[in-house]
Amino acid sequence: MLTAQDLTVSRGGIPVLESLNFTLNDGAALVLRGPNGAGKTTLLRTVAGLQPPMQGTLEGAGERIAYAAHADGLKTMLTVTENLSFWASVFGTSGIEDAVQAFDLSALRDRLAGSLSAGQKRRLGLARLMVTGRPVWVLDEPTVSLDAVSVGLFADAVRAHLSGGGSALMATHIDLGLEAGVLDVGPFKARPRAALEDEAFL
Amino acid sequence: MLTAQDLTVSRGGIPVLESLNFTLNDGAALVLRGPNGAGKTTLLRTVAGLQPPMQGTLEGAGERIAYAAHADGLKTMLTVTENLSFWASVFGTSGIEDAVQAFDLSALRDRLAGSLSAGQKRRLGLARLMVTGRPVWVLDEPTVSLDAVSVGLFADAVRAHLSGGGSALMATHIDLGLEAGVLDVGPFKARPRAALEDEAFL
Amino acid sequence: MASIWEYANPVKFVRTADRVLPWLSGLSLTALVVGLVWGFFFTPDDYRQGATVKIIYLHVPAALMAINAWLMMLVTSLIWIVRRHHVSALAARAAAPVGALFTVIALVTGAIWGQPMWGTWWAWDPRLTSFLILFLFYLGYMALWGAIENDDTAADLTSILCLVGSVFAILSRYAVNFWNQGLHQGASVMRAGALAGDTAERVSNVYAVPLFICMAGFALLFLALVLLRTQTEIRARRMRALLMRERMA
Amino acid sequence: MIALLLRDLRLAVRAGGGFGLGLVFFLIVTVLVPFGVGPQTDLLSRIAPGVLWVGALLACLLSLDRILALDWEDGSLDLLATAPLPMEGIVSVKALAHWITTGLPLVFIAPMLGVLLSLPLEGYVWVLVSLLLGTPALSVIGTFGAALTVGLKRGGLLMSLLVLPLYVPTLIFGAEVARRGADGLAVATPLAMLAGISFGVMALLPFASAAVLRINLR
Amino acid sequence: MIALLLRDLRLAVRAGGGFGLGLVFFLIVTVLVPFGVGPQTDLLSRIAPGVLWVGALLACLLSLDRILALDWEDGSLDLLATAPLPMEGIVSVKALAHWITTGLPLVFIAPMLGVLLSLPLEGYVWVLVSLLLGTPALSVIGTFGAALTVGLKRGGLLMSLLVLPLYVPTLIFGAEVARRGADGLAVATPLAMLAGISFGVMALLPFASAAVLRINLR
Amino acid sequence: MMPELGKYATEVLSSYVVSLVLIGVLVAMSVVRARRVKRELADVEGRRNG
Ligand code: HEM
Ligand SMILES: Nc1ncnc2c1ncn2[C@@H]1O[C@H](COP(=O)(O)OP(=O)(O)OP(=O)(O)O)[C@@H](O)[C@H]1O
Ligand SMILES: Nc1ncnc2c1ncn2[C@@H]1O[C@H](COP(=O)(O)OP(=O)(O)OP(=O)(O)O)[C@@H](O)[C@H]1O
Ligand SMILES: [Mg+2]
Ligand SMILES: [Mg+2]
Repeated sequence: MLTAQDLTVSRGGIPVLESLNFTLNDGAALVLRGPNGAGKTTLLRTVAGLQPPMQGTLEGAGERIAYAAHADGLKTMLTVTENLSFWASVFGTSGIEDAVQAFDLSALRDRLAGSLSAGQKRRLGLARLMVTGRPVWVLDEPTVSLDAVSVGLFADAVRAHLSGGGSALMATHIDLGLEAGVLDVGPFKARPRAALEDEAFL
Repeated sequence: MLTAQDLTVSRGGIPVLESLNFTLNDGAALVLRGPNGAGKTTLLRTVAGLQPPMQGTLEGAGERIAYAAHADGLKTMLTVTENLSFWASVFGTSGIEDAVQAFDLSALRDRLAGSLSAGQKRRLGLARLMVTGRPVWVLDEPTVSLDAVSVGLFADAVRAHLSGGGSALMATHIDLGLEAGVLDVGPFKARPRAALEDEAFL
Repeated sequence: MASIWEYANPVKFVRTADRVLPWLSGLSLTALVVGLVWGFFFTPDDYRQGATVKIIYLHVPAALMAINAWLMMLVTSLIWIVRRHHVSALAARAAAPVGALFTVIALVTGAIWGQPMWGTWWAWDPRLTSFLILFLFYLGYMALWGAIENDDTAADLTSILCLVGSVFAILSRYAVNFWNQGLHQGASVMRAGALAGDTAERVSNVYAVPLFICMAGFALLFLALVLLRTQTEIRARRMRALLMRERMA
Repeated sequence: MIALLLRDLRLAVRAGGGFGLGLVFFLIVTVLVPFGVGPQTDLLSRIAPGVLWVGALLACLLSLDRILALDWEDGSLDLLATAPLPMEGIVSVKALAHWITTGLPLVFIAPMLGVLLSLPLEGYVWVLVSLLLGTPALSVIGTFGAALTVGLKRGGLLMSLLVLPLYVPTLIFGAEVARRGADGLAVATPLAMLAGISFGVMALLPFASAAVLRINLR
Repeated sequence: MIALLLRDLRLAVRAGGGFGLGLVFFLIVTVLVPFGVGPQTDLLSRIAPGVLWVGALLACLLSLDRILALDWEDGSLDLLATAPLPMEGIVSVKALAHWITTGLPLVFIAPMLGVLLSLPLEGYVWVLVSLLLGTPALSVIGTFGAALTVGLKRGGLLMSLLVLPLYVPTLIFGAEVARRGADGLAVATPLAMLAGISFGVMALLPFASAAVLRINLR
Repeated sequence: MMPELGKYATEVLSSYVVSLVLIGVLVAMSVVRARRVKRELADVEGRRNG
């Protein structure tokens, strides 16, 4: 279970979203919505532990999180298999077969990641989630560049992950056809104020 | 008017799409559809003149084209205004005001492009099209990362461009609500054969 | 009479090469064996240089061919740029490692020779230095071929590099000459051929005949190697084209 | 065209833009040499002109991959290629911007670093003149190297290898001018050669660079 | 951890991976120096050990920004940070990979380049020993510099500036060993100091690098 | 019937050995690659025709 209490997240020292409270149960998915620039990416980075929250607490995050960002972290000079195996051994799991199958990458196995099309790259980036073996997926606009079929593959992968007891938190502008809770971040826009570190000077 | 006749496009020396014939009239829009890896990006790059066609002819392209790719070509250390003005003077047009208004960038004017959110960056990238003053827009997945409101802004901008006599050719996986022709590239998948340069060796 | 350009057809070239290669390699082997054995076993020591003079049979032909190989690459590059014959580009590619090898041989034998004659392995003599620069050109040229995936792009870029590089190689030659006058022998081989006078540096007749045979041997070896490697490049390219077609079927 | 020059200059001076990269590298080389070869003044003053030239050349070499690689990575080079600018103009402007942000500062800081290496008094003016004449050639040749390798993922290694032999004539004549100047000898011949190389290269090489860049972009 | 090392080594040897970048740069420096300072053998042989050390150091410095910057740019560093690996391990492995792909080749090619600079015969073994002992320190210190500047867009300039003073002690003792060895003097004291620096730095600096990297990532 | 090389025996012999070895290596590499490519090409063509 992932719980955020009274969370305030900031970017460039300035609070972006504040007083966020949400709970993500095992087996459930939560979709973040909000206009461009609302602060979804900032929130997801905070949950993934890449930046500290400005205020409030996060429970059940840390080592349980697998994060997929705008950038896929693919090495263009490694093949699809090499990219996946690397992450599998970093996360101490074995077997990339499931991931390859789930995202229909078998035909591309020995291609360099750099020579894939935009959507193929994205599929590879998402397949990485499956080899981490982590229960909480944190996803930033996962379906960018994907066609309808691939979006379906992705939705299936998420569903399988949920039914295995995992959970997913994602920001997206499109509808995936998942039974997921929706959190509109709009209302949590932070009041303008100075960065916390600066308050000593006020 | 943009006309493609018996066009074959290739990537990495291999033909991807072949025997394409289409005409794009002034004032009209054409949407390319096709699954990931079908060859939409390759076709658009060819139309934009970034790579030569493998066979066939293109008329009305060249200097009439404004191209927007997956990568926005933004300089992260320049502000929004500076980025736009640069392209305006490269293309010899003046006035970036319309573009700023059309993509709702006024509030972000003096922000560095690097500090924008994904969607804001994309809006800036699209605004660049308006300052080129070129009649044919060639767009590769223009709505990636955009929220519903911004997609609306973009659709309005395209509509205005069309009614001004311009035309647009774009690849996208979502529906923009434009009155546009649709070209499914699926049926034009190239028969397997060697690259033209290699034919001397066969 | 068929035009010479017909040999620019890859298939025809491969067939012709197959026919010529045995003769060429046999000839070059004969010349090399005769020249080197003659030079090594049947020429006297030089009164000044002692037995080291025998190095000349390797050093001079290698040095000559190192330069000639670059010239050949320059010509074939030009042909590729102007007439876009694939064989021409591939021949340039095939010649580069051979030229680089001859450069290395000239450098190494020169360095070994330098130790007894000048008391040092290496000196920044103009001729030595320009050979080092030539070697760098070879390295860069081969590295560029290797770094680019698309064959035709690679051919275009390396041809331009070869042209620009040639201009700069000549410039360097003058620069280096100006920079340091040097220890190295003058080019007396050519004069020796004419048996002109008895200047101190003239390569005497005893050495000249086997030397010329070795030079012929190196030249033939170069030709044979380039032909063989060009043939290989053509076949490799044909294979890639066929495989591509198969993969997509 | 001017817009492109201004943009490049502006980018160079913005935070992280790499203005001063060459300068700092130049500084590093000249500061490290005494640590490496030892502190004897006579030795240092003999090698000073050469070290300054080699340092300047390395500083140029090091900053070459910024000329085109950044624009390639973020896609602006593609967009520039579709813009109504001739390719020859683009590469010339890029070389000019590189020279203004890298070569020119080197020229001005060289005399200061000469002090660290006990450069003889007569040497200062000739070091300055030779660098002023030679650095434009370094930028233009470097742009050719950058254009050759632009498509290749971080072609930095390859570029250095390709550019190195092309730099040799410039270095020899440039250092010769500086060295002869420092020793009080006549400098006319190498100076003429240096100028010849510089202008020749500026007049002709942009065509080669543009051709190469066009091939690489397609 | 081993997977990370293997990946880094594999990436380094793939096309464009930058393996040999340091090597080529080392070659460039040693080849260019004679063109700069002139061809006199006696002068060259006096400065040879110093030039070799400065060259090796510059070659290391130049390849530092590949240690972390590439992984930062494509997002893998973020992903690695969320992976179950200790940060100290990550930076140590990165330093090790850098040494294997840059430092070690330098050590082996140094004697060959010594020939070009007419290094005295007695010098060879000491140049080799001092580089073998010193280059690991250069990699570890460099990783610290890379970690300090990783967030900054092309922090190359800043990194060089930061790392330069940190490199000075290693350079001084390393070059001293090589120089004394070449002159046939006793080398025990500088050798002991060099070894001390190397092992001290390897034992302690990774903790600092990890701390710095953690701060930079958040 | 080895000729008397005097005090320069090492130099002369090592130049001959180094050069011949270098040439041998390149020739061997070229021939091996030529054979391999020829064989592989024959394979591919055989598959196509039969
Ligand atoms: C280490 C590098 C050396 C290089 C790159 C080098 C290069 C060359 C070249 C290019 C030639 C052909 C010149 C021509 O025929 O026009 C040549 C010829 C020759 N070299 Fe060297 N050389 C080197 C060292 C030496 C040394 C150390 C010696 C002996 C002391 C030597 C003795 C000769 C002789 C006798 C010839 C024939 C000159 C003639 O009569 O044409 N070389 N060398
Ligand atoms: N360095 C900075 N200084 C000031 N504001 C910043 C800085 N960096 C980002 N911002 C702002 O923080 C806000 C939150 O950005 P974030 O990337 O989290 O948005 P998002 O919800 O992910 O948007 P999108 O849907 O476009 O990806 C944006 O308005 C952005 O402009
Ligand atoms: N160097 C290469 N060698 C072989 N195939 C390649 C190479 N580069 C790209 N391809 C293939 O060419 C095809 C066309 O790619 P392209 O980027 O045009 O697709 P796309 O329609 O834009 O897909 P997407 O919707 O995912 O962006 C893809 O199948 C891709 O894998
Ligand atoms: Mg976002
Ligand atoms: Mg695409």
